[in-house]
Amino acid sequence: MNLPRILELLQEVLPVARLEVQTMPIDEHSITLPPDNLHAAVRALLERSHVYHLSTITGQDVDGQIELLYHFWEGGGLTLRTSLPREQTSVETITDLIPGASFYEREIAEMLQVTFVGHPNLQRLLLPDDWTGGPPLRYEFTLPDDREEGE
Amino acid sequence: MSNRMTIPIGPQHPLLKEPLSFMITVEGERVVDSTLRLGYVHRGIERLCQTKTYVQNLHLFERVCGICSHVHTTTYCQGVEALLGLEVPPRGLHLRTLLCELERVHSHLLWLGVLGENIGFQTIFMYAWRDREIALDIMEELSGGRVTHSCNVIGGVRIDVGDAQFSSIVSQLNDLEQRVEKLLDVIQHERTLRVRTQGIGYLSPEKIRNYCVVGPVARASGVDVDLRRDCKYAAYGWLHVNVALAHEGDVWARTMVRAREAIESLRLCRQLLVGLPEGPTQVRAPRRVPPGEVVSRAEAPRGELLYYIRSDGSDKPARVKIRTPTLTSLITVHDQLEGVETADVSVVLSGIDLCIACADR
Amino acid sequence: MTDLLDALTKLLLFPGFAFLFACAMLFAWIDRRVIARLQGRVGPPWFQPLADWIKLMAKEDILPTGTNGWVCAALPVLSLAAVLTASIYIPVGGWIAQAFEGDLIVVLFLLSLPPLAYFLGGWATGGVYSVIGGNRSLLQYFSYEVPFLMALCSPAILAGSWSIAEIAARQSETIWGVLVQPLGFILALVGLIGKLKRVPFDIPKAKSEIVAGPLTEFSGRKLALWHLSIEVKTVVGIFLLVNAFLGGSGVSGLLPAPITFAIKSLLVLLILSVASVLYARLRIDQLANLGWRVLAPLALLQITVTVWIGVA
Amino acid sequence: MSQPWLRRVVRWARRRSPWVLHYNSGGCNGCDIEILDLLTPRYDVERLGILKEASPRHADILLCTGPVTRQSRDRLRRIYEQMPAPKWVIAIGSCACSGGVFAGGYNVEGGVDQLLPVDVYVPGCPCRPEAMIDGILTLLEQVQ
Repeated sequence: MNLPRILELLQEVLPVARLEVQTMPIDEHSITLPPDNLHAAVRALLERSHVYHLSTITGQDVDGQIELLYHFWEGGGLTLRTSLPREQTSVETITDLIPGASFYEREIAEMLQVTFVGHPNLQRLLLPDDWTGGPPLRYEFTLPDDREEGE
Repeated sequence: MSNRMTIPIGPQHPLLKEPLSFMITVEGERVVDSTLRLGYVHRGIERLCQTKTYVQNLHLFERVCGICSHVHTTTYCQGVEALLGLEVPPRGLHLRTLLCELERVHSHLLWLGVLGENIGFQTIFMYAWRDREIALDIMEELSGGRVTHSCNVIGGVRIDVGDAQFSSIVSQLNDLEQRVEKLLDVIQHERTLRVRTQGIGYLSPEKIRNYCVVGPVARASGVDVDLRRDCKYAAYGWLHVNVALAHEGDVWARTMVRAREAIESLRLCRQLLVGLPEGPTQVRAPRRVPPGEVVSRAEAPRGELLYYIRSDGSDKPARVKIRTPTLTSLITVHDQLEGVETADVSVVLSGIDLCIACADR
Repeated sequence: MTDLLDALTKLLLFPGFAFLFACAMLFAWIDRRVIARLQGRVGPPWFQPLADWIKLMAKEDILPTGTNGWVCAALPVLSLAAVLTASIYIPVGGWIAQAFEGDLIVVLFLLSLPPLAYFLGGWATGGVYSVIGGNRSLLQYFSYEVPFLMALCSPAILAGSWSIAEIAARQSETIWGVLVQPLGFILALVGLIGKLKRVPFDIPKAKSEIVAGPLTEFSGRKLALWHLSIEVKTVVGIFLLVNAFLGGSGVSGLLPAPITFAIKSLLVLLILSVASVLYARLRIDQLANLGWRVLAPLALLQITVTVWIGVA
Repeated sequence: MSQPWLRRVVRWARRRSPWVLHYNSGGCNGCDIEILDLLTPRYDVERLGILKEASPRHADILLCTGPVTRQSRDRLRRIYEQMPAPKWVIAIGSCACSGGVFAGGYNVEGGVDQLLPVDVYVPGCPCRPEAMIDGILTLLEQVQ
């Protein structure tokens, strides 16, 4: 996976001046993108580079924002990182480019209440149908007996 | 009777060891459509692990899935060790990889037995599981546990192999290799098994790419992806892994790929044991992990396993994302079942080596 | 008065129900034991089928709401009755309860009743699995029944009579049916495996696809009767094959008649058990292909050859 | 069932042919593969008369593994009600006994005994096949 080629490729597609690239342990590079041209970036990756394998999408609630990490794999790890505001969190789906992402998006939709615009069937994947406790992975969700464990 | 009927392969069904709700709409004997509902085994591990310390999480991540428990803790420990910047001694890495490969053998033999039982071939189930007992004996001798071994600690492995154990394990490995080879021979020349699995659940390489399928299911369609060779984690740097590939892409090819992988894993086990370096097996690890993120990957028996760990400096992880390989093959089941006979639904479902506990977390 | 008593003892005791019940339990045990030993297991103790039967008889009997209780109760009894009446015409170790010209046809008809009761049982309980199991048992019915009937006609033609006792006697004098028509014996065996729904053809009660097929909703006494009817059918089927192809209980010099008959029937049972260990379950369309493309033509060929020999 | 000898015969039969049904209500399938292990040549429970049945209608003993997750709670209840009397429940593994390592998860209800009357608890995570056989046998001793 030659990183410079991919960076230059993304540079053309994205209006952002300079792409910040972080290296993370075990051979991983992460690039931060604004959410609305995520779809264009993934399309560019698929069409003009050898990267095709989306390992998974990680959603997390970190310092006031919902952050989505798209982990790709091509000889080494490549992560596209976007962060969304907490209120109306919505981002364009990539199931039209990578059908394999449908389950990951459904899971994040129910765990962090992120609406994926254009997802074919955005139903519940893991949580039971009669679940009323709100998105479990959000910051304000507390476990039934969330006493400080681990002493 | 070409009326449309929906058959529930419900949560409680002899075909499934674990609960998974599957509704198949059938016209006559042909499957027309299928819907899948997960969540029966969802225990909320990713939320639960945020309330436990790193050391307690070892105990928790070992029980994400009972069959591939060692690979889960391997990936988790690798990630935390990368965050801590710890260097695991080579002997520890070798023993960790030895258990990974033994678990692959036990998982593939288990799968072979379950496939045999699901197509009504009780004898293969009995033979495969009888031979698998030897693999469980070796793991029990190494770690004290048959299924969950809790060998991994952050910083290495808590077990060690003495000389007496060494010779008994090597002899058991040889015995196991002969049996697995005989089993592979029986499968290859068994007509009814071939007739029941050939041409069913075909996945083209393009579909494998689109659905990002991993593991033996991908390798059976000719997509050459194996993290043991590409990622060189644990002790795979010292080993040369030749990857079992097939091109037919149906359940028969998957059977062949898994059987050959089991034999390859046994060869790797022997190579690891013979080349076991001297020295300590683990390194002390501090309680608190410096803030940072890590994405650690490993090759579970069913494919690529991914752990994303983010720590905020305390002794509890801020976020752990687990992506297990079964999720990718579950997405493809809908396409595999198009136009299949109802009798073959059990072959397709067991062809992708379902591990619902992995998929649901 | 005495012949009434004699008829009663024949009916109830010796070649009748008590003997058949004991034989069914014994054969079921031997079958499960042989399968277990071939799979490297120890297998159940000798009294296992008896214990299973008594336990089932003592269990609560539930039926889904909306099913007709009478029909569900009558079906297992019908299937058991059909098999037991079929056993009257089959000579066992030299003893024969009833024999008349043409009883082979009666036995074949009676033996083909249980699959219909099995199918109706599936439809009566109405569960999804039961209905599909019922459909499959009918689909399967046609693919093994025709070769089975034709295979059993050929020894009758050879022996020139339609009474089983006659056939057995004629064969024990001349040469056994199996030596003259080995193909007929194999076809009859395959037909019997299909009729008893044993492993290569246990599609209607495929455990991994449709739970237990038509028997999914039955429990307690009805289930006990169903299992008993299948086990007794195994015994009756094996006795029929022994008489039609292996010369029945003809005097073969060194051993008394009952011992030779017992050995022959145990041999056939062994073949059935080994067959069910070696093969995986076929799909319904594969079975239909096998039935019509392979078994039926062979049976026809078999009959034409015997008729040609008979005429010549 | 009034005569004492008949009751004794029935009790003997119930102890000799316990048919087993297995349902995993959310566990990590460690105990499930050990339950399947019971049928294989090394442990071979068929010599004790134990058969693994597919339909709740045919089973006497319900082996449940795993902590009861919210979604499989009513399914477990329905399976228990489908089983004809006399029926027993054995909780296999610490998850079934008390929720085990997953107790406290937001989707986990805890042990099986909150839902069904459990006759025998078999601890262990996963519990060994010998422990399961011992659990079934201790249950059979109390069977009337």
